[in-house]
Amino acid sequence: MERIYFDNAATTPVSEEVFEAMKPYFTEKFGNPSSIYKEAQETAGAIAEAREKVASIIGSDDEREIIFTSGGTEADNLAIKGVAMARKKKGKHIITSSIEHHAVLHSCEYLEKNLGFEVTYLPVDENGFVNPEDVEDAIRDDTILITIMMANNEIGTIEPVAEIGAIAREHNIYFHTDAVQAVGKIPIDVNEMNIDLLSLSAHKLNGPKGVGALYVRKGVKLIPQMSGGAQERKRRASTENVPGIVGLGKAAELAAENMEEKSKKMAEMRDRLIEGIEDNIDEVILNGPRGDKRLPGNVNVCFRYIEGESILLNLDMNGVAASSGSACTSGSLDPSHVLLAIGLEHEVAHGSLRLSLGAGNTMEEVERFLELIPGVIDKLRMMSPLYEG
Amino acid sequence: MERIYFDNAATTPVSEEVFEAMKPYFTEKFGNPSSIYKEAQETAGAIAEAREKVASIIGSDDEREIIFTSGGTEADNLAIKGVAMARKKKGKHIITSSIEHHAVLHSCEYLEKNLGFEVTYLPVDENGFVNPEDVEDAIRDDTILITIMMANNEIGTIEPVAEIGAIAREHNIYFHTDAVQAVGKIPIDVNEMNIDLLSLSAHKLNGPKGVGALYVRKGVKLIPQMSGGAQERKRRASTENVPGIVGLGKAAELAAENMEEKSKKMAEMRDRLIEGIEDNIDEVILNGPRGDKRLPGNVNVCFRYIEGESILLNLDMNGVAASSGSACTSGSLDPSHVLLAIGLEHEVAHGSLRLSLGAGNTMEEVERFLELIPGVIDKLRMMSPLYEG
Amino acid sequence: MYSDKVMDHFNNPRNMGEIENPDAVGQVGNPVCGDIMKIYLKIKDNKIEDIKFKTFGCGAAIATSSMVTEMAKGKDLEEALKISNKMVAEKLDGLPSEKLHCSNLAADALQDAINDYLNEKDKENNVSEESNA
Amino acid sequence: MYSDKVMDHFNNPRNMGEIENPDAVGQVGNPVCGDIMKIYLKIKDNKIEDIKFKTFGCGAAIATSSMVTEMAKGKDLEEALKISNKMVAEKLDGLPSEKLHCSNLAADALQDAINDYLNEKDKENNVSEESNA
Ligand SMILES: Cc1ncc(COP(=O)(O)O)c(C=O)c1O
Ligand SMILES: Cc1ncc(COP(=O)(O)O)c(C=O)c1O
Repeated sequence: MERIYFDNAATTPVSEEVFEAMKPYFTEKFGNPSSIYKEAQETAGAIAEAREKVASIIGSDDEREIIFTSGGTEADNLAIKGVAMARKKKGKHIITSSIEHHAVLHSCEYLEKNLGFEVTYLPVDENGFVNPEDVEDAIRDDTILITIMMANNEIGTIEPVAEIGAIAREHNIYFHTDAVQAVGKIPIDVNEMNIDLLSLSAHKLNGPKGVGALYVRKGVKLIPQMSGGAQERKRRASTENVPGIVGLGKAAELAAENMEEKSKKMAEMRDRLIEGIEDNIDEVILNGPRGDKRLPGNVNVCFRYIEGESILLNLDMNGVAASSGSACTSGSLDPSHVLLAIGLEHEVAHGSLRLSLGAGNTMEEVERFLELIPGVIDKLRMMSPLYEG
Repeated sequence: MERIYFDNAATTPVSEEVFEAMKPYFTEKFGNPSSIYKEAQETAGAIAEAREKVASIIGSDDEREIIFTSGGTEADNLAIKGVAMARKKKGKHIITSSIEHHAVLHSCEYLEKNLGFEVTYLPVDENGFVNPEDVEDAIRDDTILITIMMANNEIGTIEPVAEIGAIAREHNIYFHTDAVQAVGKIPIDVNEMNIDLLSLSAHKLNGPKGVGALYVRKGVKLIPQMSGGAQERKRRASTENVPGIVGLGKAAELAAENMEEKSKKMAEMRDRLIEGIEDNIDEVILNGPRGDKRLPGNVNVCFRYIEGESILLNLDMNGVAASSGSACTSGSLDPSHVLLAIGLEHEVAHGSLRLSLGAGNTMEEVERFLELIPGVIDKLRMMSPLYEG
Repeated sequence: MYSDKVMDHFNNPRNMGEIENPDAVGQVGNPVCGDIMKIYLKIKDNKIEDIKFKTFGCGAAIATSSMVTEMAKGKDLEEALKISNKMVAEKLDGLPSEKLHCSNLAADALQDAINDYLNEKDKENNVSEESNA
Repeated sequence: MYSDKVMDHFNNPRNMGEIENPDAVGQVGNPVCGDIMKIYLKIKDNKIEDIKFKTFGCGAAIATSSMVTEMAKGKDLEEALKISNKMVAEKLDGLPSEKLHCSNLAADALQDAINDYLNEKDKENNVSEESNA
């Protein structure tokens, strides 16, 4: 039986087309794009092309606004630390939410610990939404940056970034959004949404691991966090990862094609999964909102009385790859900070399961999954001292 | 006529074997190594194997001492900023040299500007050597880090790192060395040489661009510079660049095979190049030392009265890829800081040419180059108002 | 990540379930931490005649629970008390380092159950002594 | 990086060399910056009869030098004085942005040469006027 890969929010396979686009840049077209000879000019050209493609899928018409990085994490780090260091004379206060990815949260903590910044971590409601009014209320005279993610990686909540962007613009505060999970899934326009900085990562959209990008609106200053050579207009040093960048460009281009249609199909599978789980298993909690404000590929549920890692292991033995916000898989003692932030109790949060759909999934896989999940849950609940049956 | 690639210090092609090793990790074995299912375990295993290979070529027997990064630049940044931030309560003084790569120099400047550190930039002699006595003399009570490169990327000088390492150890100061140009070319043993931190980069040794590593001796503390997830034992966040890491591992393994023999062959080509240039062109200056203390693949000369970029353009038209420390190719108004540091006048430094040999070069190419270089130099000198003929 | 032995015990747990009218019950962990292990004992002539477990927790928690029941079954109480978490982990061909301290508590649950039994017996003895007095 | 036109002028520079006994010489730049352009003029009836250049510098410096000589040759001095660095760059189908300000100085060298000539003539005229007086 073919395995079912339902962990596309963790990473995705490189698509064949993307790999074909990257291939020449390993052994043949290998020149360092900073040099001036023929071998270099062909890679410099390839990077320029990729830059335009990436700019275009987020609505930027100036490819110089794109800085290539080593991934979503570096993009988040550069945006937050870079802006903070550049604006620290103006103020040392940052606003973010309590359900951001660790790349954002730990960048904020780094600024708190090493550079004396203050950070406000806004709460979210039971579906994971940040309230734009809370953002406005949190603004102080010394607020220099607001960073709120576009869509949450665990529970799929799509945040009201356009509204938050407008508030930020009105107060002359830079607005960064971590769009790693959103790019290629929902429409994005940095101008309409008043976004000043935006992070994305190639391996979440069938591009390669180890490459991402930060959009930086023209005129927004930041202190480079990778110090060294003059690459990326002196904003990000290090020899360019040419095949990676080419792969990101191609992946962006492909993701943009028929995005609406593809997302609609994914949403159908998502809704069927939710329905099938809720209909056949009792004491299930859906985490995150229903409908349009949920990422089309995201399902996140808690099964009471059992623990997430054991669900994952059982699913793996049954041929399904998925993930959980249980403490055991997060590498800490607490379960996911996102699940706790939406108000779940620890013991419930331990039993979470995230299914994230991707380009390769089919409705047949969804049905196959729905066949097997009740048995897995049942087996574990039979073992659980918390379950009364 | 086949082109001649003499810019292996800038970057190298990925070798076929390395590419073959990487290939399965794009479209097939693509799992996120942090997960627990089958798809993830195979990538986690591949990373573990690469880690051992990288540790082994620098003489470490504990693969946990290797942190994978996005390249040499990030390794330098993490070593310098990471140690500085971790030890800043002990002191805020760093010792380095004036001929380090910009990744080191600009990391030091970042600490000066943003965190109040003081940095001593040691001079070098006319061949680019740092004097270990100067290092010892520069040590203060608040010195927390010494960072001196193992081999210079422009002029090939191999620094006395073992002696510097011994001094650092004696004074209980951490010692970092940027070995990006040295790894795979000369023998390295982090234990014998008393090295606490060492940077390397895959694309300099026929591995892929966008991946590198930092060796961190067990017990050496550093503050992560890429804030986020728990990857790399919480020392470097971001989803691992699995194919890149596998490629680095393979490249390291291959570089270690018959290293001595390969380096000897390269040194023969190097010496023939130097001899051929000196014999056939007048008013030439060799930059960097002769013999064993020079990287086996490095040639760097200045041709008086002419400018480097125009040499490169002419060579390119003649089918040769090379580099220069001229201002025009460095992106700044001044020529290479390395050439100035060894005492060259600006006008001489502008006329530099670096030839750097790699695995693919042959003596036949060397001879072909020696045939054509005098004509190029002649042509440009005829145009020069500085040349008296 | 897990050894084959762990996966075997996780997948086919031995002695899973409850004992009706057990002679003793032991429990460690709490739901907040994500691990609860409950051990039920049937004891006869100072020997563990039957043993069952129920566990809420990760793969390591379930496998160690299963393993400890297998190790304890049929042993007399003194011997069973000597079973340590470390021994359980070794019998499973090891556990990932990050699991060694959080989910490796099954021996504690067993000890808790045995102590529960011995305390009860003590009390009974005390009661009989008292009535004898 | 460079346009085909730039590469053509770089590779086959027009009017490269010196003029013996020139009527005027102009020079801009200095070796510290890595660019020196020297322009030699032969002038007859207020027209640039012959023009040559010598240049120490990068590709852009050499190509602009070559181009400016081509543009100036045969022109009368007033016209030649109107040639700007910008016009030279445009005639070359543009230059990389980072080169626009450092290596695009050939028109300055030409103007320097023409002004040199005009100053000399002024002096001569003054001398003749003086001797006339
Ligand atoms: C929302 C979000 N931000 C940032 C990241 C980090 O991206 P990367 O792993 O490419 O560094 C991820 C994924 O891991 C993510 O889901
Ligand atoms: C000595 C030295 N250090 C650091 C680097 C930076 O490496 P990377 O381009 O992989 O970031 C290089 C090469 O560019 C180098 O030669």
